[in-house]
Amino acid sequence: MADFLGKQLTTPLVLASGILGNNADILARVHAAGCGLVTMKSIGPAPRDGHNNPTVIDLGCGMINAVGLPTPGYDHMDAEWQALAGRTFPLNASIYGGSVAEFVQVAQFVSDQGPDFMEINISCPNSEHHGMLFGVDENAAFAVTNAVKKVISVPLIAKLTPAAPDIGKIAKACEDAGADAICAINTAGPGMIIDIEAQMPVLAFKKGGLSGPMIKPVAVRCVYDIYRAVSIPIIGLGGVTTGEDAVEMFMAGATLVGMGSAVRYRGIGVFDQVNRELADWLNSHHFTRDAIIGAAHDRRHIP
Amino acid sequence: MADFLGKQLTTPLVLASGILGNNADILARVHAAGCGLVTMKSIGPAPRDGHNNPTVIDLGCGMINAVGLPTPGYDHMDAEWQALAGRTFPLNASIYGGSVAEFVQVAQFVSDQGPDFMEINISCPNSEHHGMLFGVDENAAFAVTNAVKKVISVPLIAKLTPAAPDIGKIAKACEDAGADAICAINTAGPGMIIDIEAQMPVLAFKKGGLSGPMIKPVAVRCVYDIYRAVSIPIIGLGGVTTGEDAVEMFMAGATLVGMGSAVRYRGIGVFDQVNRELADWLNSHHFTRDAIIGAAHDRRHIP
Amino acid sequence: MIAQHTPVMIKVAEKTVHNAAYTTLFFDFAVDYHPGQFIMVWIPGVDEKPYSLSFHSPTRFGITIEAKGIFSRRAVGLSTGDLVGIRGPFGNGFDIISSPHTAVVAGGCGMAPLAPLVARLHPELFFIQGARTREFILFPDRFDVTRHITTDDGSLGYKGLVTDLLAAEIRRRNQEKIPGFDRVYACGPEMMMHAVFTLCETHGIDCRVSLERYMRCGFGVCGACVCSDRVVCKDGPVFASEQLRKMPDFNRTALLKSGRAVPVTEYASWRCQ
Amino acid sequence: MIAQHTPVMIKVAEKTVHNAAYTTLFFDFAVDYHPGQFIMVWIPGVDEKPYSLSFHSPTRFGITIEAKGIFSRRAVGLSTGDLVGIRGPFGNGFDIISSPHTAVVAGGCGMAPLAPLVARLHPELFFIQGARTREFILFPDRFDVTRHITTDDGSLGYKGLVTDLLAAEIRRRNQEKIPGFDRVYACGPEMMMHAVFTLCETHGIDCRVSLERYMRCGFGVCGACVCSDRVVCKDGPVFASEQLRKMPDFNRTALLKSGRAVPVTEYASWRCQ
Ligand SMILES: Cc1cc2nc3c(=O)[nH]c(=O)nc-3n(C[C@H](O)[C@H](O)[C@H](O)COP(=O)(O)OP(=O)(O)OC[C@H]3O[C@@H](n4cnc5c(N)ncnc54)[C@H](O)[C@@H]3O)c2cc1C
Ligand SMILES: Cc1cc2nc3c(=O)[nH]c(=O)nc-3n(C[C@H](O)[C@H](O)[C@H](O)COP(=O)(O)OP(=O)(O)OC[C@H]3O[C@@H](n4cnc5c(N)ncnc54)[C@H](O)[C@@H]3O)c2cc1C
Ligand SMILES: Cc1cc2nc3c(=O)[nH]c(=O)nc-3n(C[C@H](O)[C@H](O)[C@H](O)COP(=O)(O)O)c2cc1C
Ligand SMILES: Cc1cc2nc3c(=O)[nH]c(=O)nc-3n(C[C@H](O)[C@H](O)[C@H](O)COP(=O)(O)O)c2cc1C
Ligand code: FES
Ligand code: FES
Repeated sequence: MADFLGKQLTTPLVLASGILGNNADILARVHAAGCGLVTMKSIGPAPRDGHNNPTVIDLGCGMINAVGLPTPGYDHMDAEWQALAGRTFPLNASIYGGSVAEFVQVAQFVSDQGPDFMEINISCPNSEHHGMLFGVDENAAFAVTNAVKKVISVPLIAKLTPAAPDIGKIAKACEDAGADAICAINTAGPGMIIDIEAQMPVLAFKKGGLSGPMIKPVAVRCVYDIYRAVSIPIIGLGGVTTGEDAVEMFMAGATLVGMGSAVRYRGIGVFDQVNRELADWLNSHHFTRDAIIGAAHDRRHIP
Repeated sequence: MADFLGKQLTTPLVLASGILGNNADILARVHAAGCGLVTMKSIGPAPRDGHNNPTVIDLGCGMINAVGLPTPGYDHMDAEWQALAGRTFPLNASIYGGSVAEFVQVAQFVSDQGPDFMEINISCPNSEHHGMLFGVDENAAFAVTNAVKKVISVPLIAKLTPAAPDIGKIAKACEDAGADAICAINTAGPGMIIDIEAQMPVLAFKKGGLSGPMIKPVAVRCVYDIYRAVSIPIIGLGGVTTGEDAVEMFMAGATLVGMGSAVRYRGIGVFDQVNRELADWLNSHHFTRDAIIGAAHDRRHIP
Repeated sequence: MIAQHTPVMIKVAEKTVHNAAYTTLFFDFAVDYHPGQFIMVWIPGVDEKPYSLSFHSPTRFGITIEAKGIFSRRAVGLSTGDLVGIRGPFGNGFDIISSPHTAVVAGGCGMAPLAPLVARLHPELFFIQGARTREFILFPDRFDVTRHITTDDGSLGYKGLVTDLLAAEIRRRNQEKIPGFDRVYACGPEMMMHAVFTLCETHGIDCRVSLERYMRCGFGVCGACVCSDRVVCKDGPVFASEQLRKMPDFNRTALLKSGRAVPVTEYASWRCQ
Repeated sequence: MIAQHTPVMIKVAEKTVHNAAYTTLFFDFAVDYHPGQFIMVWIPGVDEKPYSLSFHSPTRFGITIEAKGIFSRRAVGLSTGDLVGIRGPFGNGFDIISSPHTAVVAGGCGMAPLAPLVARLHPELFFIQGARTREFILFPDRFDVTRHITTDDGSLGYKGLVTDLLAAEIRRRNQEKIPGFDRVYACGPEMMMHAVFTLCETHGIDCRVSLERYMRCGFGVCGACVCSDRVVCKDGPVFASEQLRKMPDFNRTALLKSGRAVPVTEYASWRCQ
């Protein structure tokens, strides 16, 4: 069990937003597979198809994607909200908007659907118009977090982008604005891959966000910086695929560890596998999870 | 042969700064191994040891480094300048400083040593005090480029960091300030790797810049953005290890292609190998190098 | 080979136009494939969509496309020598049993993924193929097995539904005490596959159907293709009766490109009828 | 194994203090190694430096450290059970020839990398070992081959330089028409190795010496360790006569941590004399 903002989670693992979370049944399945907290695909203010394919490409040591924030729109999901009302697992509802007003509009409605947590995606690097603005600017981050916090009745998680010049400052701004936790990181980059035979970018949107193993060093650095800047809990996310990766995230300062791309590399079973690997590592080292959170910031163990 | 700012280079390949370039003999060897333009390790205003080890770690799909800009100091390299005076290859002298004044001081002196080109490293993400400032801010980038341009008598190359919120804008500022070419990218991130047994960051400096294959998508995206923003030539650098990678960089908009970490993965022979692979690809496709520069921006070839 | 990462660009080697609607594109490329699996096909500058392999040999494969929308029209308009990018193969195909007592039910271009399967089943299989009209009978003379054909307009074979013939055959085998079907394989409009599934359920016959949903990644990450708690691109596209029983969204709900859940009829209004 | 990437943390299994200056640390860890290769040793929170393997078996290896500066003092101060991180092995080692006519010349802790080599050479090798005083003779009874010992103070063996004995033996073999040396291997202070090299040149003997430079990456990228146009960590640390002839920086120039080129005497003032 893991305590997170007062809720008891079966495991300290979190399903990243935009991975599988498109309906209640699959979220239930991921939870049953050992994921303590499941996050919905980010919900936006109006129906949106997102970009044409190719949208998600595996690069081997990670993935690049430009899905383009497709969404039915918060008010076109009645059946979904109904199904989720009867859920037996903790739910994190991710939302986004193109303006503070849109964020507030979506947040208010979604909060009323009774998720256990709400995550504001103020960091999507894939879409030209949505989100980016907020995550790289302290004032914008403060403004949207503050406005959303005022209209919701569930704990608020701010999801940050590694594109921020100083992610610690952004995290602090969110904390000051009332965020109850930080989730880091969203995709890195953006990057581009060009097919030399087609002589054009592979992604229809040309640029895409990077995820998976190749961004783990960036994610660990971000969590490390955020841990020094805030006192609220952190969901460490980015490139984690093994129990040892999770240990690294905890040592950087994460309270919970998220996974997304890992599902590509080890399947949905990755949650149970990582739980087992994590438990084995902790047992063999006679550590508790709490004991290693932020350990990399501590100097006592130096010879 | 490749023409670059009026000079004839034996090949379109460039040795990245900070890779091997610590003395005249090794620069000559790299040139003889098929590298058209070799770049010296960045030279700073005063003697500096850089960080303690570990400073450079191979992650498999790339490297992380925090060397910390070690330098003898521009005015403690007499023997080196002497040896380079008798060189038989084109030389790119990379410099850095902690202020515009320091950049100018170093630039003036180094320009008098007669390198073929001068590269200003306004982008090092490894060191707390040097460079960073300039590469992420348009005004700072303009100021340092403009000031250096005024005091040197050789073509000026501005080396940019992918950390810039909009690298196209930075490149444009450098072009407006008088830069004759752009080199992109410097290391990405920064990142951090934590050893979970030691419970601390592996790098003595904790954070380090990422290079090698895992940053290629970021480098390609940056070169693509810069190509749209400026009309001066671009040295495309970042994660290139094969002839096909080089083709991708050319299609993104590069005039020359640089390599650094590739030396780790394929040895110094990588330059000859990439030249051969590049030639083979161009021949089998009946293309000239000039014909594919920026091809990914062109829509004519769409079915 | 297996192209799980960036698309592999290959040339159209040959093109066969079957009729106004169906065209097969051939590629001289070796893919490691099992009947029922699909590949993502990228036409640079257009889009990328999933297609089942309808032909497969060690050195060549083919996909059969029904022209209907933006992408499929562009696809059937491709000429030999044109480059397309492929990723895959992805998903789980049909499990092949050696029993002589199997039935294959194909509707419209649902014949495409079933063709390579038929070639590997016991020749005594009972083969039902349905289409709108006689022109739309795909691969009419591809293998020499007796076909039981149905058309909506009766222009060829029986006028009616494939399930009518399947039901009749099941009944006959019961009455004449001939061993019943050990397995029924079906691909076609989801409504048809569901009818086959339901029929099999009432007679305790294990069946396999190949579902279709809008896809993006093709490898089980983005969630675009979920059907109940299954990921069609990775857990499927072929599902077994045991699984289908636990999938209320089967023949009921599918997600549009936006992720919006709609009735399958609305979503699938556009394929293989 | 080979730890080319992030450091592998392993425990000090055993520790042997040879004398005031030299200590050997043993690790129960299998490394894929060739005599002359080195590993990067990381003491978390302190630094990371290159050390040659002085012992090697399929399940265990050892490094012998001369305490002198910040890092080496910390290293000899480690206790069994302490964790250190290792990367490697890196570099090219000594090529081993089967001839009985070889000489090995060790100076101070230059004995360390030579020890695993001696164990693999023909037992008739001519073995010269030099040190400041008798206490500093490393591994005095490690293998049973006749040693020709020299000390600076004459406290053991011949009082003088290792090259005196090597020169004498070369002369003797010439005079007594005994086959001369096919190969001379040397490790120790660079000045000593250069003297051995020069002596061998005058007699046309092919030799191998192991150079040392300040190192960072250990795998030929950062350039910290360049000596003329050679990268010591990757092209070396062991170099052959043919190569040494083309390296003017041999026994002349080395780079400090800052990259500043200084006379080897200034740089190497600190190791193995
Ligand atoms: C596993 C798998 C295998 C397949 N195998 C084949 C095959 O072998 N042969 C074959 O012809 N096709 C196959 N398909 C279907 C194919 O991928 C395309 O969907 C089909 O060709 C139509 O694409 P299109 O772009 O031409 O039509 P579109 O232009 O995409 O659409 C045609 C019509 O469908 C509707 N539509 C399109 N996209 C969506 C959407 N996302 N949500 C809701 N409605 C939509 C539109 O309203 C439009 O009117 C397969 C699909 C899957 C998932
Ligand atoms: C391939 C290779 C193999 C080696 N094998 C062994 C071995 O088997 N055993 C062994 O004992 N050592 C070995 N060394 C040397 C070892 O790596 C250390 O350099 C040595 O232990 C001294 O390190 P230290 O930190 O204790 O000394 P430091 O504190 O680094 O320095 C001690 C003295 O050396 C000088 N110094 C230190 N660093 C520098 C520098 N970068 N530039 C100039 N002067 C400097 C300082 O002035 C100081 O007074 C090897 C080196 C190489 C390159
Ligand atoms: C296909 C895909 C879609 C994503 N969609 C979203 C999204 O809608 N909202 C969001 O906040 N993050 C989204 N992300 C980012 C992930 O939630 C996560 O932050 C990122 O992938 C890093 O984690 P990972 O390396 O474990 O995948 C998406 C990532 C991928 C790969
Ligand atoms: C060990 C190391 C040292 C570097 N030092 C410098 C430097 O001094 N100046 C500089 O401009 N870039 C420096 N770089 C960045 C490289 O020049 C290059 O921009 C980066 O590594 C990306 O190219 P690559 O992926 O081909 O290595 C260094 C990179 C590495 C790996
Ligand atoms: S298409 Fe992405 S999960 Fe199926
Ligand atoms: S130590 Fe980096 S090149 Fe030798």
